[in-house]
Amino acid sequence: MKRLDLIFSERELNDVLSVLEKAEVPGYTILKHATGRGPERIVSEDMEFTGFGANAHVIIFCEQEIIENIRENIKSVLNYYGGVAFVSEATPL
Amino acid sequence: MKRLDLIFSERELNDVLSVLEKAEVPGYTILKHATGRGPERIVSEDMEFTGFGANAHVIIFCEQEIIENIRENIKSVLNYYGGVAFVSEATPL
Amino acid sequence: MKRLDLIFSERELNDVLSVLEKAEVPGYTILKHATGRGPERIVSEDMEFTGFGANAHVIIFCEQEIIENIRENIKSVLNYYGGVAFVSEATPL
Amino acid sequence: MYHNLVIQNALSPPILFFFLGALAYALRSDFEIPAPLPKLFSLYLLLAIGFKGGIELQKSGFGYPVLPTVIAAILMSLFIPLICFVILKFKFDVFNAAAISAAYGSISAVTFITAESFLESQNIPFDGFMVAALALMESPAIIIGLVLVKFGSPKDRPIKREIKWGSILHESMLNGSVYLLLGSLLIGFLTSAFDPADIQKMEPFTGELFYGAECFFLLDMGIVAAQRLARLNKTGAFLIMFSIIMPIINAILGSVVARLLSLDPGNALLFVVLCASASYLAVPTAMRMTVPEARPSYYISTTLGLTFPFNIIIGIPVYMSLVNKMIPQMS
Amino acid sequence: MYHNLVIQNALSPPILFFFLGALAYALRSDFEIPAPLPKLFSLYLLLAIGFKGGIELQKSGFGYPVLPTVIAAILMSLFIPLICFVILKFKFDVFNAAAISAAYGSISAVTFITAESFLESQNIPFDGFMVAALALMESPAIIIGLVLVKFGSPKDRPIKREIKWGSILHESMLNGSVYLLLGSLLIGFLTSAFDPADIQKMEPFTGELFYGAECFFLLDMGIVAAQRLARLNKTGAFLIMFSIIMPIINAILGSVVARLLSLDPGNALLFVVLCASASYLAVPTAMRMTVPEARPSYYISTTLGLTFPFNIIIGIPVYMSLVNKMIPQMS
Amino acid sequence: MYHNLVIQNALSPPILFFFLGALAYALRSDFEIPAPLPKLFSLYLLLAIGFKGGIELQKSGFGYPVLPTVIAAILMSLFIPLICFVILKFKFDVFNAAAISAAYGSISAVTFITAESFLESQNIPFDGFMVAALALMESPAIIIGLVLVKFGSPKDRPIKREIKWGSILHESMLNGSVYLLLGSLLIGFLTSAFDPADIQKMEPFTGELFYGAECFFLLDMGIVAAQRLARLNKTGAFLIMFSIIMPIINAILGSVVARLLSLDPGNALLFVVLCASASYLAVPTAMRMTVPEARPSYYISTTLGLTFPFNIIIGIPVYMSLVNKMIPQMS
Ligand SMILES: Nc1ncnc2c1ncn2[C@@H]1O[C@H](COP(=O)(O)O)[C@@H](O)[C@H]1O
Ligand SMILES: Nc1ncnc2c1ncn2[C@@H]1O[C@H](COP(=O)(O)O)[C@@H](O)[C@H]1O
Ligand SMILES: Nc1ncnc2c1ncn2[C@@H]1O[C@H](COP(=O)(O)O)[C@@H](O)[C@H]1O
Ligand code: NA
Ligand code: NA
Ligand code: NA
Repeated sequence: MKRLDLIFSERELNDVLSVLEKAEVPGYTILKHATGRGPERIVSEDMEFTGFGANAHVIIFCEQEIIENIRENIKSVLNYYGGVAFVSEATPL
Repeated sequence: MKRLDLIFSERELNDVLSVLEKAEVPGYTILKHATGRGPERIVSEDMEFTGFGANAHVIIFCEQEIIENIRENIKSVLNYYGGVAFVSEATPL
Repeated sequence: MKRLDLIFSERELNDVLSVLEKAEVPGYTILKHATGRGPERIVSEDMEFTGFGANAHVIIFCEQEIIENIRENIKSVLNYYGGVAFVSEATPL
Repeated sequence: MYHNLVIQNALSPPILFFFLGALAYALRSDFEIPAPLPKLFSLYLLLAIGFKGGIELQKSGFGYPVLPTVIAAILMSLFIPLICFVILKFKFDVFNAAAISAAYGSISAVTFITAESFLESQNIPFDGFMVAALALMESPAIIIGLVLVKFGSPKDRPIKREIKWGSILHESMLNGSVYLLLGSLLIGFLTSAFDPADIQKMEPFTGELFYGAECFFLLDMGIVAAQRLARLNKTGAFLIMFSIIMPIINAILGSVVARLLSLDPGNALLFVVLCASASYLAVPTAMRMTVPEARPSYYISTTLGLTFPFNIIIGIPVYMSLVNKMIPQMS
Repeated sequence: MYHNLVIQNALSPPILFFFLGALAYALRSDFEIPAPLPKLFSLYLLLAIGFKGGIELQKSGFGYPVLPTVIAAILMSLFIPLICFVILKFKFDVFNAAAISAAYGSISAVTFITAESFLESQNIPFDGFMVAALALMESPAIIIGLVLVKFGSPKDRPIKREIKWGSILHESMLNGSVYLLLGSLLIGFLTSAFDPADIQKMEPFTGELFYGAECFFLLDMGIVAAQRLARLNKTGAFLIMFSIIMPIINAILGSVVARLLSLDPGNALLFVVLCASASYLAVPTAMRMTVPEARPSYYISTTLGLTFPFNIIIGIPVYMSLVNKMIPQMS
Repeated sequence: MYHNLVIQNALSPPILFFFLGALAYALRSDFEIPAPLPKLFSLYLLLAIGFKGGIELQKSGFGYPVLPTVIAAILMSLFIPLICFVILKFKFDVFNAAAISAAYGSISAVTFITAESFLESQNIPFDGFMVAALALMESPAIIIGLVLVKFGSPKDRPIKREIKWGSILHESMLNGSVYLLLGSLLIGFLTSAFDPADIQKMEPFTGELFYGAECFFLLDMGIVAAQRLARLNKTGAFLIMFSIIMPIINAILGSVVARLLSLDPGNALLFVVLCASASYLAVPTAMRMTVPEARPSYYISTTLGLTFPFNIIIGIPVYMSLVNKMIPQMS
């Protein structure tokens, strides 16, 4: 199985989740309040109280097949607003 | 070495930690306040104030051997209450 | 590409980030408020209000080359204050 | 009269803030109160009502009407789940029926607080000892829920899910919110008995701030309730009707008992509200632990998404009219 | 006179706490206020000024000077971005110029609050209805910013970035902080109209606590502003000068309008402060969504790192002197 | 007399809430106060005592007994670690001995606050300037701790762990909690001097709310202390005895000095409490940075798990009796 890590602004969370739901992922986990830096932007903690939103880290364990299904839609969201997506191997315990 | 990712309800945290301690894992890291969806349940943020508990994401870096030792006990907790466990490869820096 | 996971006390966050910046990593993500146990110390939630600091979990997706560049500096910080660092494989989506 | 009270209630700040929260969800505003801030207000409200209740309890003592009322409340929290169970068994398995029943036998502290604010707005007196009833209705409901599971499904369950009475008692008495409420009640009681001079030093925190904090918390509850309400359609029409009609039935039962106890109108309303309200704090947590077969979405979404808003918006004023009819006032 | 007011302002608790926060960053102290605690105070302040403003608005009604002032404020929030845009276009592309312009057309609630505290310290009366102006200046500024993008860059944008008016209106009216402010204003209004007895129960929360909470929040704002200021050097000298000079220009414009409206000195100062202040809440959020081409560091770092501290430390007392000169007092 | 005071103290709300928290842990209740809510109360308490202390300090000026008392306090925070070090060196290496010694030379703000509440309950007057002593005892203790490391282990340490005096001064003066306390003290002082009218606007926040917030925070401290106490058995009998006996020795020393300074009973108690209490905020943080060889569980678990509860529950009333014996009252 695969592990997909998505990191992007909390404000796009609903968009990303609906992509995931449409592709019928078996599940996902969300860690909010992540901060960080990408090639262009710094996301700091004070973005939370300004309503700007920090980052969300979303983890999905799923089959390769599902990864293929969501690839385009996820990429289009991340390209527009920023964020990263990486795939790695994972085996159920 | 291996990396073990466990995601389950915060309320089972003590149970899981005592399994880990018994197997003498070298260490672990806990990220609380994770939300998410599994095959059956949605875990949302409001579960925190109701006392219901959000999810915990526990990461363990350890040898394959230890993974074998904890497999059965972890699985029995996760099967009863829900949650996921995945193993992947990791190399010390 | 590689995925680098660093886990260490929040109090060393600035030191670690400046190592990363110097090595010109393409980006990084920080998850604060992690707790856990290492070979010697327990880090619990109450360390936050005492100012002692919980752990930070820093994730970096980057090329092997950059990993080489930061290896020594990161190790020297982690050896002094404690903490762990693991590398694994990751492919951009 | 009905009408009038409902509108007066709907235009009070707590309910208006509740609407504001619910509307934020309905209009898809990005307004939110991030965790753990709701928890702060939830802890604060439990601590404050417990503390104030303890002071009042010490003043009133344990004679009539305190003890009879508290005992009656406990009995109601045992009896109501039985009725619920009978009704729910038509549609649900033992596990779900028992878990939902336990929730309706128990209480909602915020509904209680809102009822108190309503009474204050209406200048109707009530007694602080009612908080003791509130605090003592959670545990029995949890226990009866588990008894129903035990005797309803002796053979279905795998052995390892055998109910351990120790852990049930533990879960029912030491659940975080029950513990804080009972503990603060005791502290209020002891302070009032041995250190009354310090009570007024607590007053700005537990007393003066209370109403505003209640409004703030209801703002969050509005968002949460609306989210839950939106998911309710998946639970089916039966459960939706149940979560409106059952509180009304329980309210009627409660008003009969209140009359038998000859409670004053204010206390009677609070008693009725305790019967009519359903738990989304202690009971769900306990059920999750001990009856994992039951679906949380059933017992949380109904109590939080429908019964709670129904009670605070429409229920309280309607129950007041009911109480006014049942209990003829002297004046 | 100038001098004197600046020093008096600088020695008031809110500004001193702001300095304390800024100094913590400058001295690299590890002092911090962890998330989401700043959010708690931010939500609280919006709720409280909205609620109090609503009560005052209900008392004052909508006659003169309320309606003309509010309309003038809305017009200013449409007009100021146009001037800003013309100036900014010398150095920036359409996207960045429009986003920064929108921020300066909008307002900063904390600057407004600090101005109110200043007026209270100086015993200068002002009216609660000014909060309505505050609440109504965010949305138009957002919309005009997007209009500028639309007409400034008809061909540059890929089709999928076409502006959807629906989502713009949504973003501008239902942005979390705008929503809470407007909602609380409405609740204050309704409460004052229909349930005035409950107002004083809110007072300890929304009234008495306010000043202390403001100080606590400014402590955090000091840290944040200093962080942003430290990053400002990357944005270039033009933007740095802009973020000091533009507020002054806007203040002068505002004081002319305030004079035309014949506002009292207190209200005139608040009006001027609304014009001079720039948004770091609603506007950045909206711009991030709808004009992702613009660099957040431009419009956040200027408003938060320079315009905000300039306004609360030096601007407010200087604007007061300006108002005193423009608007001859009777006394 | 002893007895009586201990019981009176144990039945006051702050201590009762502390017990409630500790009991939650002991009974394995799932009651908890999630981070960062304890931090909110911790920040609030430091800000409020600092601010109030600054006001009092401005009123009292720097004459007798202010300056002598503050200087004596600073000397005690340098002297106490030396005694501790001598004792601890029997069992521990230089690093651990120095770190623990520094903690006992420093102070616990919450113990101080609890002592103030105790004095208020007993109607014993005390002076606000004692807060200045509190604020000035953390940094010297940190420095002396590091001096002990430096001269105790000149050769053991690898070169890169050479102590950098710059970073030590930085850590000791700019540690988050020291910084907030000193900063708020200064702000209180300045406000009282230049803007006294605004003090009463802070009063509901820094004054009225204080007692309740203290209780809430002690509730959390109860949980934390119990957790730490549970881990204490691993540190051995020597350290357990040390963490009870050392505060008593320090209290006796403190009472002698208080007598020499001819302090009033109230101030004398506060002075004694400063000597007897041990730091779990600034010192551990500084030690972690500069003496990573020392085990945090030693210096945190003792101060938080044993010395702190001992002081607030038994210490304060016992020290009061001691003070009453040492300092003959007039009346
Ligand atoms: N190379 C990277 N490694 C880890 N996290 C990253 C990386 N690049 C970006 N991120 C995360 O993704 C967020 C959005 O990135 P971006 O919008 O591309 O600047 C950043 O704030 C980081 O939290
Ligand atoms: N496929 C998955 N990928 C990532 N996280 C998952 C997945 N399935 C379940 N989870 C997480 O595990 C939690 C418990 O899952 P469950 O009890 O199986 O519904 C969920 O709330 C998610 O946070
Ligand atoms: N084997 C491990 N697996 C996961 N996390 C670990 C491991 N060892 C240490 N950690 C994390 O790293 C932090 C610091 O470790 P240390 O300073 O080595 O005790 C711990 O508090 C844990 O959060
Ligand atoms: Na009930
Ligand atoms: Na403006
Ligand atoms: Na001491």
